[in-house]
Amino acid sequence: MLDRLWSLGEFRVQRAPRAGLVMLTVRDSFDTPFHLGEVLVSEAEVVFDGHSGCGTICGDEPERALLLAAVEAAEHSGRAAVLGDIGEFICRLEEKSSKERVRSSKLAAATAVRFESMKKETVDLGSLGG
Amino acid sequence: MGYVAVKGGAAAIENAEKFSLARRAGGASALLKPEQIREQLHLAVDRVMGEGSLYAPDLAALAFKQAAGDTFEAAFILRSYRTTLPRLGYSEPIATSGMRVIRRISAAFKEIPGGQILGPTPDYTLRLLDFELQDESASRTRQRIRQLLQEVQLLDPLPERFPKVVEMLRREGLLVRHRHGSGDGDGLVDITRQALSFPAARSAQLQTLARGETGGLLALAYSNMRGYGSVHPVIGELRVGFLPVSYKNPGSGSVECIGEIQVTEAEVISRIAGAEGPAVFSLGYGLCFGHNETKAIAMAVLDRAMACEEPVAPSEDQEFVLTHVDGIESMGFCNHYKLPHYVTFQSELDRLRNIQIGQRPPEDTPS
Amino acid sequence: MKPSMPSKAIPPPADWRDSGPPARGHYSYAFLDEGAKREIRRKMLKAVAIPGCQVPFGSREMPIARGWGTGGLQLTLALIGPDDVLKVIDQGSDDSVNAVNIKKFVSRVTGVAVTTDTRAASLIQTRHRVPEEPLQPHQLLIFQVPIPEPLRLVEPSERETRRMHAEADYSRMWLYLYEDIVKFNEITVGARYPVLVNRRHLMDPSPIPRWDVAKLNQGQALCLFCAGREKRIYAVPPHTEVEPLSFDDFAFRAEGFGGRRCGRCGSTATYLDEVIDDAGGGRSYSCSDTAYCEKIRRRGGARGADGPGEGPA
Amino acid sequence: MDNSDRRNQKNYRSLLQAMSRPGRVFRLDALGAVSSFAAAMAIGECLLDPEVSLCVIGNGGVSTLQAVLDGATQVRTESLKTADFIFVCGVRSQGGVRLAKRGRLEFPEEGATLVYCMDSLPAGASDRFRVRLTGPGITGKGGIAPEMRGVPVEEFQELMAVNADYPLGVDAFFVRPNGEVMALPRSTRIQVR
Repeated sequence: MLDRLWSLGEFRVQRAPRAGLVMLTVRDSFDTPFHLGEVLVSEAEVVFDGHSGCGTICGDEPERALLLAAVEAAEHSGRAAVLGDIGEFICRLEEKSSKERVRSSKLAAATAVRFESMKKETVDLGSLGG
Repeated sequence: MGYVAVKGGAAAIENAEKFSLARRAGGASALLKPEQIREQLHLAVDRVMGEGSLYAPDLAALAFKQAAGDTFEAAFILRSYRTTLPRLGYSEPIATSGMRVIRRISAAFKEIPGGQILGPTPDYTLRLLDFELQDESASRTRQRIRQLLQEVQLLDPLPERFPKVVEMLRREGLLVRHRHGSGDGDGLVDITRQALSFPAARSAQLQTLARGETGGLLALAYSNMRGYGSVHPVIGELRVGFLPVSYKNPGSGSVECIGEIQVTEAEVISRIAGAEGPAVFSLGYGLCFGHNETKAIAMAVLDRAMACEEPVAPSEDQEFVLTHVDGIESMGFCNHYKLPHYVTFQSELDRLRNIQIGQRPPEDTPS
Repeated sequence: MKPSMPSKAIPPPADWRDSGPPARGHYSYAFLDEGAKREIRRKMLKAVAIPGCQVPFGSREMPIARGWGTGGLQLTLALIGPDDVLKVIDQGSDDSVNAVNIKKFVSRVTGVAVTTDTRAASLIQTRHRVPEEPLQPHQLLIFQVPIPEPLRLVEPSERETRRMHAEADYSRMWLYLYEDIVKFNEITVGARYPVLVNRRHLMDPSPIPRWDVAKLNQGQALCLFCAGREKRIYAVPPHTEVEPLSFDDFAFRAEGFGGRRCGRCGSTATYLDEVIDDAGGGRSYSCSDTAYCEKIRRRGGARGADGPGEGPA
Repeated sequence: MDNSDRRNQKNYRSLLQAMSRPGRVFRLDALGAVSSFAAAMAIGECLLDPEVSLCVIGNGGVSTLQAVLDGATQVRTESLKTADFIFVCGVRSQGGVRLAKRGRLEFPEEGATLVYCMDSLPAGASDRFRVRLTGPGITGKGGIAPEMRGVPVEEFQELMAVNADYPLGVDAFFVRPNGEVMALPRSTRIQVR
């Protein structure tokens, strides 16, 4: 995939892919932000037709970081068409991961506990007492 | 290959390393591949990531293999690898309400809007050794999984979002609004850049607990649950799922989702906090990498315990808890006693012998 | 600027390939990134400016276990440059297992020269000992420290000990020593003997024997202390007063060896290790500072009580 | 090790020697000392980054020095009262020192670091012999006179006042374009005759 892009001769690696850390900031249930910990990411920078693109992706994925950077650079330059079927490739990737998500969601759905509950009516939580 | 007589420790160190290599990989069994560990020992990998405070499943699996299964050692290896990587930036603050849930239960109500979702849990199995696993047949296991997938095919997937139980309680005015008893001003502290000082800000407390060692957190929380402390916890909600990581692209500046991380979140409700003010429930919060429910619950109980105005038990003393739950620090210091101490011991001998002699030897040695 | 159109004939090499995956096992000079070095350097300057005061710092995790010298190591890595010569000792010995381990790591990430000769070293990282030979002004002595807080002996809470330092309220430490004397007619503190620096800050000299404590007073070289696990840096500049706590009627006493000699070099003026020879309990003694002992032995051994100066000054 | 890291390492060792031997002059590799701020830049690149804050005061060249330091180190800019580092153009702080933060009793190390960027020509006859320095890092009972020429007695008196209740106080470097540097930590006791 990358070979095909680079064979066009207009893509250039601005900064080689490198492993880095992103510190995750999360909000707790009091809405207080805190740092949960760091996630490993791969980051790369590519120049296409004078426009630079930066790609960051979780995990040890130097080539996907390059791909994302190339896509962004191409889009910035307004000549996204040069990406050709890259778009489909990325869509297929996204499709695959979303299918996995649906699959695990259905697996979880199958574990929903079905109580033999009365007719549903709103439960007045306040009535439960302090 | 002859042994070069290397003075002192060098040869011994190398041979010790080779001996542990032989211990790990000298057997007849096939060498473990990290992806086998990542997939089939995923709970160990989650624990190592949490305690190593680095979300990188492949590397955590590699560290677990390198450490021959010692989670302390594996978390330590991950922690020191972190030091070699540049910090590229901070993610945008992520709200956990957007979690893609695969497990979500509450002990506070029989039924909760969105339902009690058991998800992947052995909680209700009988813990009897499953001897079939001794020679588990790949085909039969794959077949059972395929069959399960077919069965669930017709089901609707879970909704995108689930309402939070604590949110419902808060709307009813039953839950404490803000957090009291936390550190001096609640600035966002990063304990990888600033040493802890006490009282510690809430952000420092949660970050320290999140990277804490599971056993240490459990022991402290358990002491509180058993009576050394006043938290009578009810799990308002326990979630296991995936959080999107949103990160501002350094080039374009637009915020993108660069991946997902699995987390476990526990929200613990417990009896009325302080005496003053309207009677309300108070809340303890726990969040950690991967699927580690024991740790998340222990975190939430300790988070609530440390909010006590007057700490009575160790688990309620913020300084006591936060300085003793880091596995890399505690394991390191515990094992440092293996290092030679003969100079200090010599000094102790000198003191003891003097005391036994009973009287002070004449002024002969230079003061 | 628009890149020039490539010549049609040969497409440029797929340069993304040779950019290669992130280099594994390649570390920046001295392992720490420049940002970490800067923070440690800033905090060291403050520690020197306030002798004996414990300065908190954002301690990094090292490939060496906490409690095994990560503090001393971080100072060495923040200080070291290509023209330094490094000596690393543990219990006074260059060949001690952990000293070898640390030396191997530092030379791997810096390529710096190492030595066992105290005189030849510009940086000396040490655990539990001060070299017997007096140091020179250009040298830096870096101590590995397990517990930086002298008052931890009498007060577990950091918040409380920080207040005691703020108010220079060291009464509980004096009380502790006094109770020792009442109970044992002796101060039982062996190593980590508390000292007062510049007449203001109580300091833990790290677990060096009392034999070495006097060497810190009005020394020639800058002494730097770092506890990695506890995340504290502190310092004793040269020509600075370092007074072990003692009572007028109960002077501070170094360890005594009852006139025994080192089995290898014959010195009676160096700190000795007691080695149990056989099951019967026979004892022999040898210098803890092995490199210095070797130096005396090669010079034909110590005659009588001579040594680097009659015992610790 | 690239050469800017190498220079920072070497310069840091001189700063550390200077701080542990107050009143003595040491030398920085001040990259050819062309501009009058070369030595100040050398200290800036060695110690400043986004984790600390800077405030530049003094007469003349303040904005240029501020811009140059910002550009090279991405240091944060803050007011005189809260800045971790205070660079002084010239050698008179006109009382600015008194506003600098001196740290808290529990955390005295939070006190500011001052860097006096002196110009090359010593201002008038040096009255450094009226000043006597004693304390940690200084040999001899009677102490020494500061080796750096051209520091007015009034500035010593300012530092004396600010560092009166040790361990609260500030720590100062005096630096010349040719790379000469002298330190005056708060632990130094200053007497003026």
